[in-house]
Amino acid sequence: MAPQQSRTDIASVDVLPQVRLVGVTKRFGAVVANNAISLSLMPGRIKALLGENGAGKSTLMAMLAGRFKPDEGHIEVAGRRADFTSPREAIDAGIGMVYQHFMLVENMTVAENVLLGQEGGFLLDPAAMRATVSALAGRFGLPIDPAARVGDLSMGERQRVEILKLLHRQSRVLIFDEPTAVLTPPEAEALFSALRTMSAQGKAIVFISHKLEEVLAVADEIAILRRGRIEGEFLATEVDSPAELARRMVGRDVVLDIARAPVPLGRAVLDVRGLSGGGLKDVSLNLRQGEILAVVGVAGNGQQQLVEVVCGLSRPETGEVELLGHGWDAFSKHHDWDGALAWVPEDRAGLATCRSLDLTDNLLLTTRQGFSRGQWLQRARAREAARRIVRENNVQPGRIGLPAWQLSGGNLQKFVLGRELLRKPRLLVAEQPTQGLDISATEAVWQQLLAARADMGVLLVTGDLAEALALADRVAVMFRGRVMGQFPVTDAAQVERIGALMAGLSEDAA
Amino acid sequence: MNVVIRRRETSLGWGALVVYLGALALALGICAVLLMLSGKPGLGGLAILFRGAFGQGYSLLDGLVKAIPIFLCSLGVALSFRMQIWNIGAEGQFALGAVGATFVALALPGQPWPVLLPLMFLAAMLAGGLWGLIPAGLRLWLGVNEIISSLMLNYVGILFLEFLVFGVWKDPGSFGFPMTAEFSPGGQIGRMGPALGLNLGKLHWGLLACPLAGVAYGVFLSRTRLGFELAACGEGERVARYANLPYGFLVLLVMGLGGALAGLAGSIECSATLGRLQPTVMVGYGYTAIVVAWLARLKPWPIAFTSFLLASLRVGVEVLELRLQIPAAFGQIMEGAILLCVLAGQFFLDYSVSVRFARLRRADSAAPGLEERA
Amino acid sequence: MSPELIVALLAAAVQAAAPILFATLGEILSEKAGVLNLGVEGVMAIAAFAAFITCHVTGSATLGLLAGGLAGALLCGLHSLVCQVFLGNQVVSGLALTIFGVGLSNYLGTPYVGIGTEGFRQFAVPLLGQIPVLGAVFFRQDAMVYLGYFAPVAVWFLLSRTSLGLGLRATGEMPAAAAAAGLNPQRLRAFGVMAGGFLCGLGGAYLSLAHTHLWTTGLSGGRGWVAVALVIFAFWRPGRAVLGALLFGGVMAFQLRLQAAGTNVPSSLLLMLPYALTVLALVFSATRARSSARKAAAAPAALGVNIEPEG
Amino acid sequence: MKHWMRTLGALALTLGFVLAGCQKGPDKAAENATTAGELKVGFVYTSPVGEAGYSWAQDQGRKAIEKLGVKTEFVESVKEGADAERVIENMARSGDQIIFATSFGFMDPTMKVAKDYPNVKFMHCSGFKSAENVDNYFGRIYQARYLTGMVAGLMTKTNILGYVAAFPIPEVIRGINAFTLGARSVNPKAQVRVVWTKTWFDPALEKDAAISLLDVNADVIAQHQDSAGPQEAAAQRGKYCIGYNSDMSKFAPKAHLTAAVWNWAPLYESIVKEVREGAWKGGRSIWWGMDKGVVDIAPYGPMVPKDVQDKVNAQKALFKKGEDKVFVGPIKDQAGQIKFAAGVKAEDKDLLGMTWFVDGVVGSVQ
Repeated sequence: MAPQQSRTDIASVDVLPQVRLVGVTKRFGAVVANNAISLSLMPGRIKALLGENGAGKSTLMAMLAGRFKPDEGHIEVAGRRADFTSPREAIDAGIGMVYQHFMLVENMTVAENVLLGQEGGFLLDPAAMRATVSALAGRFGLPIDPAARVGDLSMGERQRVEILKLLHRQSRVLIFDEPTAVLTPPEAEALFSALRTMSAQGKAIVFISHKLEEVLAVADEIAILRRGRIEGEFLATEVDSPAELARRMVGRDVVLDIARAPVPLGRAVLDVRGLSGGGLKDVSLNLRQGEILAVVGVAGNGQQQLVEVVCGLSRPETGEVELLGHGWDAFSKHHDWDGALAWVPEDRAGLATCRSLDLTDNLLLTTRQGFSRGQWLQRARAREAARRIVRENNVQPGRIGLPAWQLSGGNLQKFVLGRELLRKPRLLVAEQPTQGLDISATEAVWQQLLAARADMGVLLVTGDLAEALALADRVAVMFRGRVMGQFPVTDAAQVERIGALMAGLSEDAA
Repeated sequence: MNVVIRRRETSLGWGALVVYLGALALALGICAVLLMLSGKPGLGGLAILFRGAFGQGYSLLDGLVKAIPIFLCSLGVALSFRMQIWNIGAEGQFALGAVGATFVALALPGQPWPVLLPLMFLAAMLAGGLWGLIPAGLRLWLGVNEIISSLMLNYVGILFLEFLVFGVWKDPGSFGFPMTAEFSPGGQIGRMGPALGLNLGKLHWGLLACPLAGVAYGVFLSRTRLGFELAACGEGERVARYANLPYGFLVLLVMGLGGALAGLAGSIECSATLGRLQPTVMVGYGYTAIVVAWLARLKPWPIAFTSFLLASLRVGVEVLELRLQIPAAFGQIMEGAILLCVLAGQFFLDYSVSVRFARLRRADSAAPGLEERA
Repeated sequence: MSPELIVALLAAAVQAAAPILFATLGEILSEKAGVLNLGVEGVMAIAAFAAFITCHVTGSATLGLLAGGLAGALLCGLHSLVCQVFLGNQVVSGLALTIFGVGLSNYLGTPYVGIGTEGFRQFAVPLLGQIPVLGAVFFRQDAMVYLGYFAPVAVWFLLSRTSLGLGLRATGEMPAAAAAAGLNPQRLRAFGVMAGGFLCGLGGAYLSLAHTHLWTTGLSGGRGWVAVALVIFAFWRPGRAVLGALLFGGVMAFQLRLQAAGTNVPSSLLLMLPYALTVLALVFSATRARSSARKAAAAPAALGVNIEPEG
Repeated sequence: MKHWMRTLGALALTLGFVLAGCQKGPDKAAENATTAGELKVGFVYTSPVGEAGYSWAQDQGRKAIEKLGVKTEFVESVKEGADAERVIENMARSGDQIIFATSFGFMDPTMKVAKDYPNVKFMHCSGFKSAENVDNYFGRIYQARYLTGMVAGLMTKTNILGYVAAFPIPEVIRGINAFTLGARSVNPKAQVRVVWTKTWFDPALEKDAAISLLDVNADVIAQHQDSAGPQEAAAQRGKYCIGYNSDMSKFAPKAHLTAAVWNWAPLYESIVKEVREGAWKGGRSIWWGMDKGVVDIAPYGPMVPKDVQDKVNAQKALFKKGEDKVFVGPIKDQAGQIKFAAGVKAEDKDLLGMTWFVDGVVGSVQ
């Protein structure tokens, strides 16, 4: 996965840039999301845009895609100034985006999605549309059934649809926003080779990511974005290790190794035996107080179903689930599971909290039992507890009267975790706890989780291998509803194989 | 020029009052224009309207009397709106409540009021509540859209009332006209005036149900667990499942309680103002209640105030009809226009709008969290 | 029942179905674009009046029809304004529209109550009208019913065979995707709502121009609400909308004929039939939508969700 | 805390209004009423006046008394419930000395208001209650119905007559019975089919109801509602129809045989005269018939042959003379039960409470 070396130096390029950003600034109120950014996107080159969440990548791309207008500065396309007033104009100028959350209509076919807005006439001919898309897919080596409903496709296939959309529009600049987040390693590999193919055909490609290895694997050039500014731009060949890249990205050395003092193991808190149905196949797991079990895998391989069963949302079809020594039925009927099990879901803004409720009410959301006498709610006590959580976990801004939506992702997550731990559960289920958080928030959340495991077992569901390896005592890899392997993180040989297991390659094949 | 729209972080405070008054003024302005278009004095018409609605003690009392059923129904629908359950069926629940109360009143003639009235209310709330539970159950277990089912059940409920009044319950002494026998005195809610020695017009003791229901509503929502859970459910079924909220139970609860409140309104209306059951008891309070609930943003005090306001405007429109020979539909137009204008105006409560001209920038307040949405 | 009676019943069902069909198709357009419009009842009322007064003044039924459609589109433009620009709740705005529309038509129309107008008359289509049974049921109707035969096809064609329709559907499912594809979802929604309003308006115009041939208040009589219900029953498909409208029209015609035939069932119970049936139809389609694996029976994903403004 | 202050403020304001109002007392306006020299009369209608129909017919009566130099006002589309009470009270307060409440549903509200305004004279139409200052009044429209029934019975070829009925109340049932008796007096084979619409005014539904009757081979359609929907239907099918309330021939010139029509002017003029002369009394039931000119039938359509006209006119002449033999036995009900034995004349209270169909009517009575 070494970066390709056959490229010319940035400075020596005298080709006209496909797109040039000239001193672009964008403010949201007092927040400067992009500060005087200048960038050149060259045909035939892959530029990685590296930055933490909140660094301003999405804003920058939204301006390129014509969704926002810059407050200062401007964008040039092929040397001519372009002031986009709508996405349409950006598309017409040859700029195409593949968004992190696919902009695909699930209820329409592949062909319809690809040709949306580009039908080339008022009347549609479904057969001709399918043929067009088939031909296009064939030309770029991206096989897909044009008549399939997008909602029935896998994430990798959906991404292919997104790429086909851009190719059909003959976009000259292709922007990929965190494209690998939803892909398995083999799918990601396929994507990278597609990127190289397109780049070889003269497309300018922008690759946004915070995953260092990937950036090093595909990019020709790397630009680092921090706090709305370009903090450095260099050739991929100039960097020799992910660690160095990480240092350049955050401006200080990352604590890649977090201190993890061993904790004595206690009683079993979760015992899953032969759980099948609802997308799961013969899943067996166990978890004891004092340890963190990381369930890793690409999103959509049964983690969601597993969490729903453990958290009592869906009844296990076959197999046994024992929580704190009780059977699933007994445990979920007892309403005191609230005290024993806590769940930090992936969707912290839409599920774990109610956006319009204030922090006190959001505290009550899952801890009503503790703050009520009979049917009467004890708001004063809840306010006190909310204040304590805010203080102890450094939740900013520290006002408990604010509605949840005014908190940034990291602060919200700290609050949610504090809330769930308040109940002193014996089993904590944490899904993607640091997704989209910046380094400092990630660190804080990691510390919270590590400290928590002294009193409980933690089931950590994550797609981030680094996180799993940093926190977990043991790792379970899931693929298509099956647990492909389960082993302690100290087992170096097994850890090596995690990528393969995530891709569904079993031992003999590997 | 560049229009920037942003979600507000802090409530507008007193500015909200300005927004509401502005919206109201706009709606009334539209009405005045309409009056002028039909060759009547526009502002003069509005003056007559307001004198008719608020100008005299009796008109205020009339408004108050009319506000009673609207207020009760409105509390009922507001309860379910809080959960994003769209109960449009207050009208039918009102009808069933009237039917339930009448059943008791006809079955137990001659009982003293301390026995009869509570039983009538109970039966009314039960009947209205059960009627409300039908769309709730259909939604929960079969996924039937409650807007439509509750609305269709309005027609069914009203026709059921008619079926009874034109059929088995028809008073033999009414010469075959569609009305039940008059309730015995114990089944009729009396007027307040005589007992208090004041001249209170048509104001009746049913008024007492309003503060009772209103306070119960407020306390329930702000002080109890179920009330809190209900508000949290407004964020959607997924959140409810996550937070282990009894979503299904709450849907049944709000629809049942909403139906019970509408039913109560129905029983009060037929016991206090008609003294018997007649098809004419149905005058559309159930629909007005929806308007009121939304104008008042589902809060109890504003619901009380808005119920009174709309009821009074209706009273005022009657005077307007009489003085200027305006069609009765004017009241509907006014209600619709007020609702549309306030709905549009509420935008300014939740969003700030700033117009920026080229080169001229105004630093707005910060909007953290925006990065995530962008 | 005698065969003639059945033919007459079916012909009456077709006629009763026509206004509901137009309104249902209109609501389908609006909902496919992602906007729930509960104002159909009010839109039909206004359109019925606009159509009547235009026909009354100009003497032209065609102009009346157009006026009805335009009035419908205009009133729905108000809905569009409240929901799209001012981000008002679609359910409430729709209700307000109903109240406002019914009120306005009653207010403007009161002086004209009872006045007749020529409008559209029934005529037999040459040849087709002579076909036994079918001819009597389908081809001895008025021009608007014939128009009604084309309307579902036109709506289907618009939605699935034109780029505009594709954009509309995308907007109703995922406005962001439509925007990313360079379409203007706000404009598409406004189009969907107003074109839908035009169709609802035709439904309203039918009532005054072809059904009663005279103006009166309260012409829409709950048909708008039935149309909203039938959209769900129809799974948002024009073809099934025809089925639903015919079913409802059929029951409406049937209960009257049951009375005419001399039944002893109280009329209140018979009048309940259409509404009770609508609820049953909803239950039926809800269970169908649940059991069928196909997602096609589901509502447009972004239905009822307003498009929030960006930075 | 702010919102608390706001709501409290609003509450205080409201209370202030109410209290201020209570002190004035509601009877002040009523006193003005008696001081006014000119006679002022109010009319309460249940539907829009429009171009035809019940309220239109009532309004013709109002216009007639206006010519006597009386000041009149009216409110249309008044809902028959608690709202009516307020409208009537408003009229009483504003100084109307006579108030005509023209629909049955206004009966209880009228009685309630009458109690509070003893100086105002109330006239309630089509009900059965009266008081010191309340008369009830109506017209014997069934006489006109009987005549239209004769026309229908003579004109029908299928012997099936359709009747689009409004609400199953005695007034409507009486009309259907009179119509049936009239038809069978000249055509014993005639039967009358009834469809209830439960509406006073819904042209679409009423037209559909008429069509359903035409579908079962009825060839003359009679109706009780205000709308011309049934007339439309009959004209469209080339069948005959009979109007109600007023001459409806303009809606269906080729189909309209005749109509049972109201003519309130004589009655209202007489009431105004009584009041002016101080001869008005409460507690009466004024029920005028064809002899006083309150009811009549509309001019025959051109398709009604001379011999039919003659037959009907002969009967009409009897009514004009005050000979009312519509409900004189033997009259059987639908089940064949004798309701009035031969020679027995139904009393007015039997007519007021009529809830059964006579023999010859097909359909449910509710």
